[in-house]
Amino acid sequence: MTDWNAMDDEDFRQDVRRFFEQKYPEQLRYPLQRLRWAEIKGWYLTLAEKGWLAPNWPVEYGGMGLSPAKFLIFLEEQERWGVARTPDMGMTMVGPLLIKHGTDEQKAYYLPRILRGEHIWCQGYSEPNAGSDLASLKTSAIIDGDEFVINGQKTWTTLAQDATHIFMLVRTDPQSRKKQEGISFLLVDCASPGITVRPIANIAGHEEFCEVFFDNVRVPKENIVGEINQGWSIAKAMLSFERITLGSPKQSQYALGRLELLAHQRGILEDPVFLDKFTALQLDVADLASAYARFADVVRRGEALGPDVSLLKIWATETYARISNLMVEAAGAAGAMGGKIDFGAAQIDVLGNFYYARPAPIYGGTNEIQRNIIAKNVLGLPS
Amino acid sequence: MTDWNAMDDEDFRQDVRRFFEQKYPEQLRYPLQRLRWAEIKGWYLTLAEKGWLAPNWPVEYGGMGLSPAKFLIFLEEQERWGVARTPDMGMTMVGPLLIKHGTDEQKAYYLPRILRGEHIWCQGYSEPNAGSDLASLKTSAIIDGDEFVINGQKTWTTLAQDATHIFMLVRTDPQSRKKQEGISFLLVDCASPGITVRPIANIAGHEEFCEVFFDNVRVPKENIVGEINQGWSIAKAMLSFERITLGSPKQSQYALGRLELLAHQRGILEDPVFLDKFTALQLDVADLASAYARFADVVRRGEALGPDVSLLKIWATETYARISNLMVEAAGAAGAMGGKIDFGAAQIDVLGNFYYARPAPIYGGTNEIQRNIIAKNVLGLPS
Amino acid sequence: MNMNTMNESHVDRDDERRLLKDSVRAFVERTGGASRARALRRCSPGFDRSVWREFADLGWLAVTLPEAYGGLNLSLAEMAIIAEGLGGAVAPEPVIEAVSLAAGVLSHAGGPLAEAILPQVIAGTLIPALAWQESTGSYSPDAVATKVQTDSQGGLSLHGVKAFVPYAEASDGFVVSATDACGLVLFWVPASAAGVTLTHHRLATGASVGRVTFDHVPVTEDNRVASADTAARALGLAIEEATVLASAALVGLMSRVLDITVEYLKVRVQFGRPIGSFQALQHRAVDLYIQRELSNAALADAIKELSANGNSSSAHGAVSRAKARCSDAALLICREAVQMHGAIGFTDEYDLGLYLNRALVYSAWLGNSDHHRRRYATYWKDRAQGVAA
Amino acid sequence: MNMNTMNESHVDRDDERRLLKDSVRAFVERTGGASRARALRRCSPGFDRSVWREFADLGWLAVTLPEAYGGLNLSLAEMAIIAEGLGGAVAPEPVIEAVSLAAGVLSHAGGPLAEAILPQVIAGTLIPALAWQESTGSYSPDAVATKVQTDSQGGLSLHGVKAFVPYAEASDGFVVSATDACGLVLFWVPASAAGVTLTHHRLATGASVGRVTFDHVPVTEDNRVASADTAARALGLAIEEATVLASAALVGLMSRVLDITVEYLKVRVQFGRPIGSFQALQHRAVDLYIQRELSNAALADAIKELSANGNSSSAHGAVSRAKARCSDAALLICREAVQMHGAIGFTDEYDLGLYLNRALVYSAWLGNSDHHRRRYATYWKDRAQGVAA
Repeated sequence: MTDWNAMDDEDFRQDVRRFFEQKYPEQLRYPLQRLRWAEIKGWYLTLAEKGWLAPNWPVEYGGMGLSPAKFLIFLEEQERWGVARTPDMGMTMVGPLLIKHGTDEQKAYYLPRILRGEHIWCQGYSEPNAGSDLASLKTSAIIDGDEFVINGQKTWTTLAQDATHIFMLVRTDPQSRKKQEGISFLLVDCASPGITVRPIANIAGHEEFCEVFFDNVRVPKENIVGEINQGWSIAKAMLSFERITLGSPKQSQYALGRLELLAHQRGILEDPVFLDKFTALQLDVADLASAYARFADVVRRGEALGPDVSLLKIWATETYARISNLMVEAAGAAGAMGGKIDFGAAQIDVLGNFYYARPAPIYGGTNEIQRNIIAKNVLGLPS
Repeated sequence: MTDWNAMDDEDFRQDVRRFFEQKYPEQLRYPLQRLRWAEIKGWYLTLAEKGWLAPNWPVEYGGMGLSPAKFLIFLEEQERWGVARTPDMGMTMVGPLLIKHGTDEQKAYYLPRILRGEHIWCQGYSEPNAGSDLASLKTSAIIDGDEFVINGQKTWTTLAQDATHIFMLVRTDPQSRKKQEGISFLLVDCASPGITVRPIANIAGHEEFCEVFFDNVRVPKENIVGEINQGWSIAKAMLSFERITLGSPKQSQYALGRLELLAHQRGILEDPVFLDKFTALQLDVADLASAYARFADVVRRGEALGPDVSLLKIWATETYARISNLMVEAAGAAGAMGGKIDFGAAQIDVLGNFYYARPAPIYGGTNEIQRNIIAKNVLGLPS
Repeated sequence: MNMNTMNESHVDRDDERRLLKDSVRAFVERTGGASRARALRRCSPGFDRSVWREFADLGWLAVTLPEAYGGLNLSLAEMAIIAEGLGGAVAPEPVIEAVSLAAGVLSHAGGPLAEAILPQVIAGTLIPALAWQESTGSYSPDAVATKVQTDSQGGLSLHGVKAFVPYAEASDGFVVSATDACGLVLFWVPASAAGVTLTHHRLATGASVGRVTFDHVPVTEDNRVASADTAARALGLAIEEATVLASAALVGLMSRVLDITVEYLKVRVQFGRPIGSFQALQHRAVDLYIQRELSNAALADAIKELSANGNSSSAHGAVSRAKARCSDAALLICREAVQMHGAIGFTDEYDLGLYLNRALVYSAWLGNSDHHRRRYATYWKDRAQGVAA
Repeated sequence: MNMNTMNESHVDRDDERRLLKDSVRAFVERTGGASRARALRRCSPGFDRSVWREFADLGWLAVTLPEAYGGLNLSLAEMAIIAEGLGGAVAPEPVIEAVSLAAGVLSHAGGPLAEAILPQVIAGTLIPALAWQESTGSYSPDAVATKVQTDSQGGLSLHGVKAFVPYAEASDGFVVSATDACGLVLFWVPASAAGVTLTHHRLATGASVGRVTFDHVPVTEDNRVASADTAARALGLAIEEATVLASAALVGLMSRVLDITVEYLKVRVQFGRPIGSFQALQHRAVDLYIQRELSNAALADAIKELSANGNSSSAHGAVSRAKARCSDAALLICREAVQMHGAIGFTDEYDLGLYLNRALVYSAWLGNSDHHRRRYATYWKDRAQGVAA
């Protein structure tokens, strides 16, 4: 078995790059939307076969066991080549969760099934009245004999229609004094009776989110992760790494490249007014990439990220939105046309970028929440 | 005596315009800062002699008795010609206040002295800890026999060093339940023992503001205006007209003209990038002028202005600030030079505009307060 | 209110306009507002022909057309009220596109074709489209590659490709701009003419926009709407008017989006408080409100200027000012509305997406804010030079 | 820390830099920070010569100069630490202007004049100034109208007017750019030379900036610093370095202003609450913080690129990126700081004005953000063409 961490960084990068370039399907590069299971399944299984599905899991659980530094290289190459996200909640969330907090039985049962592509997980956090204020969630799980009985509703569950399992936060103690207490972490089979999944189309016409309804869904007691009523602190600890991936400059860099191509095709790249706006965005992206690299160094050194990492998510998503706005403007009369549009030799999906830039400042903790975090935990401003 | 209101609007406008053009000192046109008494006294007395000091006071009190429509024409011509504000608190605030709420004795004593240029008034509202939160003012006035005894401090008092009198809000009932209650309106002679005036220089180097200290200052009881502890509602009612004058487009129009001249002299008026920014500001100013005209129509019809007038102050002051920012940028290497700078044939005070644009969003109720007003009283958003 | 009776009444103009506004609002409420747009999108022809007939009955298709053709000869201000009201309900019927723009060109050009076609437009039985832009997307009426060719027998034919023709698939005929040896000409070509082919593209709203190919389409002098200066004037004025009406539609839709958003801020509770009590959101909402008010002001000026001074450079300036402000404001308000709603604002089943898409369409149509800022600068430079000269 | 001992120590580079940072901070705290700037402004020469000598003793005037001239031969990164620290205290001494820019040109050019002058600069006994810009304000080193003329006897003289020379009144001599028959040349002219006259203008900070007239100033070959490519390279590189250091000073001052403002938001109470608890102000403060962090990131890249790649187009790109970001961010943060303070922020006795003025000076100096965005675009286009070729 290869000890990846022993490899020279550059050699490792070349290996990863070669694999992506050779094996990743060309037509799936840089998708604007999340791909459905039917589209991405082949790639998922290719990764599984290679043993590369779970780069940052320890080797003993079937992962690559990459150090933070190597894992970042892996992610960078993935983004560089425009490799789509798989339904990766099993790898990014459930695996690390179980490795840290799971019982031996849970690990033995679930982890291999994730790596075989047998279990596809989705995340049941948000509820209709618990969005930014996630801790106010109401979906209840009441112990009845050897089982929890779940009632309630989750929403904005990404690709639940493709998932076989859902890991979710539920309220197990409705009497708790603080809303953050009394929340537990449950693993649930989506085939359980009483679960209904309703896809929600977004404004781009894709069914990326779902509502998931729970009507007396019975789940074995041993499906709890960690202690009862301790789910909130577990969930919170898992969010830290997400904040740096949401702040990656790659999306903006890719969009900037499309914008450049569009402007070139329309003959306005040399137009001084356009060029000035474009240059300002180039600088925004370059500075983002540079700030990102500084945080990535922290991860690479194996240190914990501070609350200041929230600035990446704010700047990355708002920069992407500005780029997509300029793309609409630069398209001129074609700026309202849906789908891929012919600009001379190039086909560009102007509105696709515009639409996908919309939710970016919302998901993963809205930018308002991120600003609150910096105001309180970095600047020390009072509540 | 001329019945101005009977005149045709255009004839009236021509009369006013002619007077300003003939009599107003050329070197005092469009001053960036407020003029000191020594500079503006001559013009003040010219206006007094003409009987035009108090355009909107009723004729019986020595004013011109202009209707709202005619008064707006008067103001428009004043702004068009760049006529400076005189120390006009006597005319704009004290006069209307006394005419509405004053005793016969107060009217008989004060009004003629204002019109003769004998009494120059300043406004004592703000305190070090009562800025945006004006109603939390603490300067106390305690009745002792036939007098009030004032102790405390006012600040940001414009041109107090030139004033003979100050009209001020004081706390006469420290026990009142709500902070807005227990406030009274007093007229005070600045020559009273115990008053100290300390001018404060601003970042442009001018002493426009003062601190005014009150140390056992004794004021006759009859110097109160209105009922005791009713000062807040009187003061509030007086602010409504201020909000439209603070929203006038004239300052921005003038600054835009200077910016155009600067750009012309520097040869960048045809530069597409500059021109694009300049055009955006032209549109901002044109739309401001148009919105202003809609509110002016309300005044002209003699109707009360709603809370939506706050939008003018926000947009006017922030547009002026943006123009002054672009002026600094357009000046290039000369953008950090103080005072008037030679740009070919023209002399332009780049930083003067930049400095004077700074406090504009602050005074007359900060733009944050104005936004709160619109949020609550126009959009009906909850507290 | 049926507008056909409007001329005869003796109420004053303000009251008339208030009644018209109420009438549009009543229609919108009765017919279900945005839900109608939702039901009709991505279908062909993308709007409701029975509603179109209702518009005809209400007189809305006749507002600005001259009495000579059976029109009401009312002003642009009345038409703007209709555009704003329909914009607020994202009504999909191409009133501005077919009536104000395409029929507007015929009306300004006058002549036998106007006499023949406009009464049918007013009756709602014929829907015209204007085919003027080429695939470069230029907004200059002079940038015409489409040609009228004369064959050896003196027969005429029209040859070229027109792009960005809204609702081309629903149109009964096209007013086509082209050039012949003498300059700009306008021809009327029935959609069914030989050599006319359409390809469609979907706009953000789901409505179709056509690319119309005229492949040596035979025409006669009877098809000629106008030539040279008359053609340029008619085309230019109708485009200005349609631009103002698109601005009015944008004002209508941004107002509705602002209302929806403010309402959501009041009722949506997070952290135990309505989110509209959070000051950061309040101030953002206020900034949107200010943009709406500025849009209103700019629109009113454009209506006034264009009504008073026709195809003048000061009118062009005012029109560009309005279109630039309204386009930017509508897009800003829609984008911010999505942000302030959170995830629900991004769902297809919530109405915001319909408004956002309409804002995209009308802000791009007839020139986006970038285009109109540049045009304003040209107008301003011309004026400055005129003053200097 | 006395930097003269720095080369000899064995602590690693990061520790060295931390020590240097502490040393600058200690100096600033000991000498009263912004109050010193307040006391010295609008006086001549606008800074403290005894502090200048102290800088010399600390080795701060020797940091980037080569050991051959008695310098420490440390990197731009060390100098940036000093610039950032002094910027945070609005220290008025012209370290960047005289040492990094003017002496920097001499150092990069080398030769007998460098040998003669630089040791005096390092000792703090001679203050040079660079006179390179003309009154047009162009930032192109080639845009030179000043000429070296040869009279009939072969005698040389310098003729022209140089503008925007910071601290000219305090300078002992000028490095002057001019052209002769062969192109760009650099001459050293003592301030006392016949034919040299100064006029002053006050900058926003109160410091003076000079316009230096060279009226047929006789020079000899001994005055020649460099010619042609050597001159262009020395001038170009020193300007890039000074631009990065001005960016570092801007980072220092914006950080201090952000600190002052955040502190004020915590202690200023209105409506019974610290104003820093109002969410609208919190979010504005966060946006300023983000700009500061981006400035930090851009600055670090520029230091790295310029140190690694010298006078290359990728270094130019990184330098322009840093100067554009830092200039905009510093001005934004200062302007917003004034707004968030309310009236007190506009008073002369509060320190903010000192920082705002310094931000104005350093953001305009060596090209404002508009200039550097345009230069970045040029760099990027060149690179894109290079890639295509």
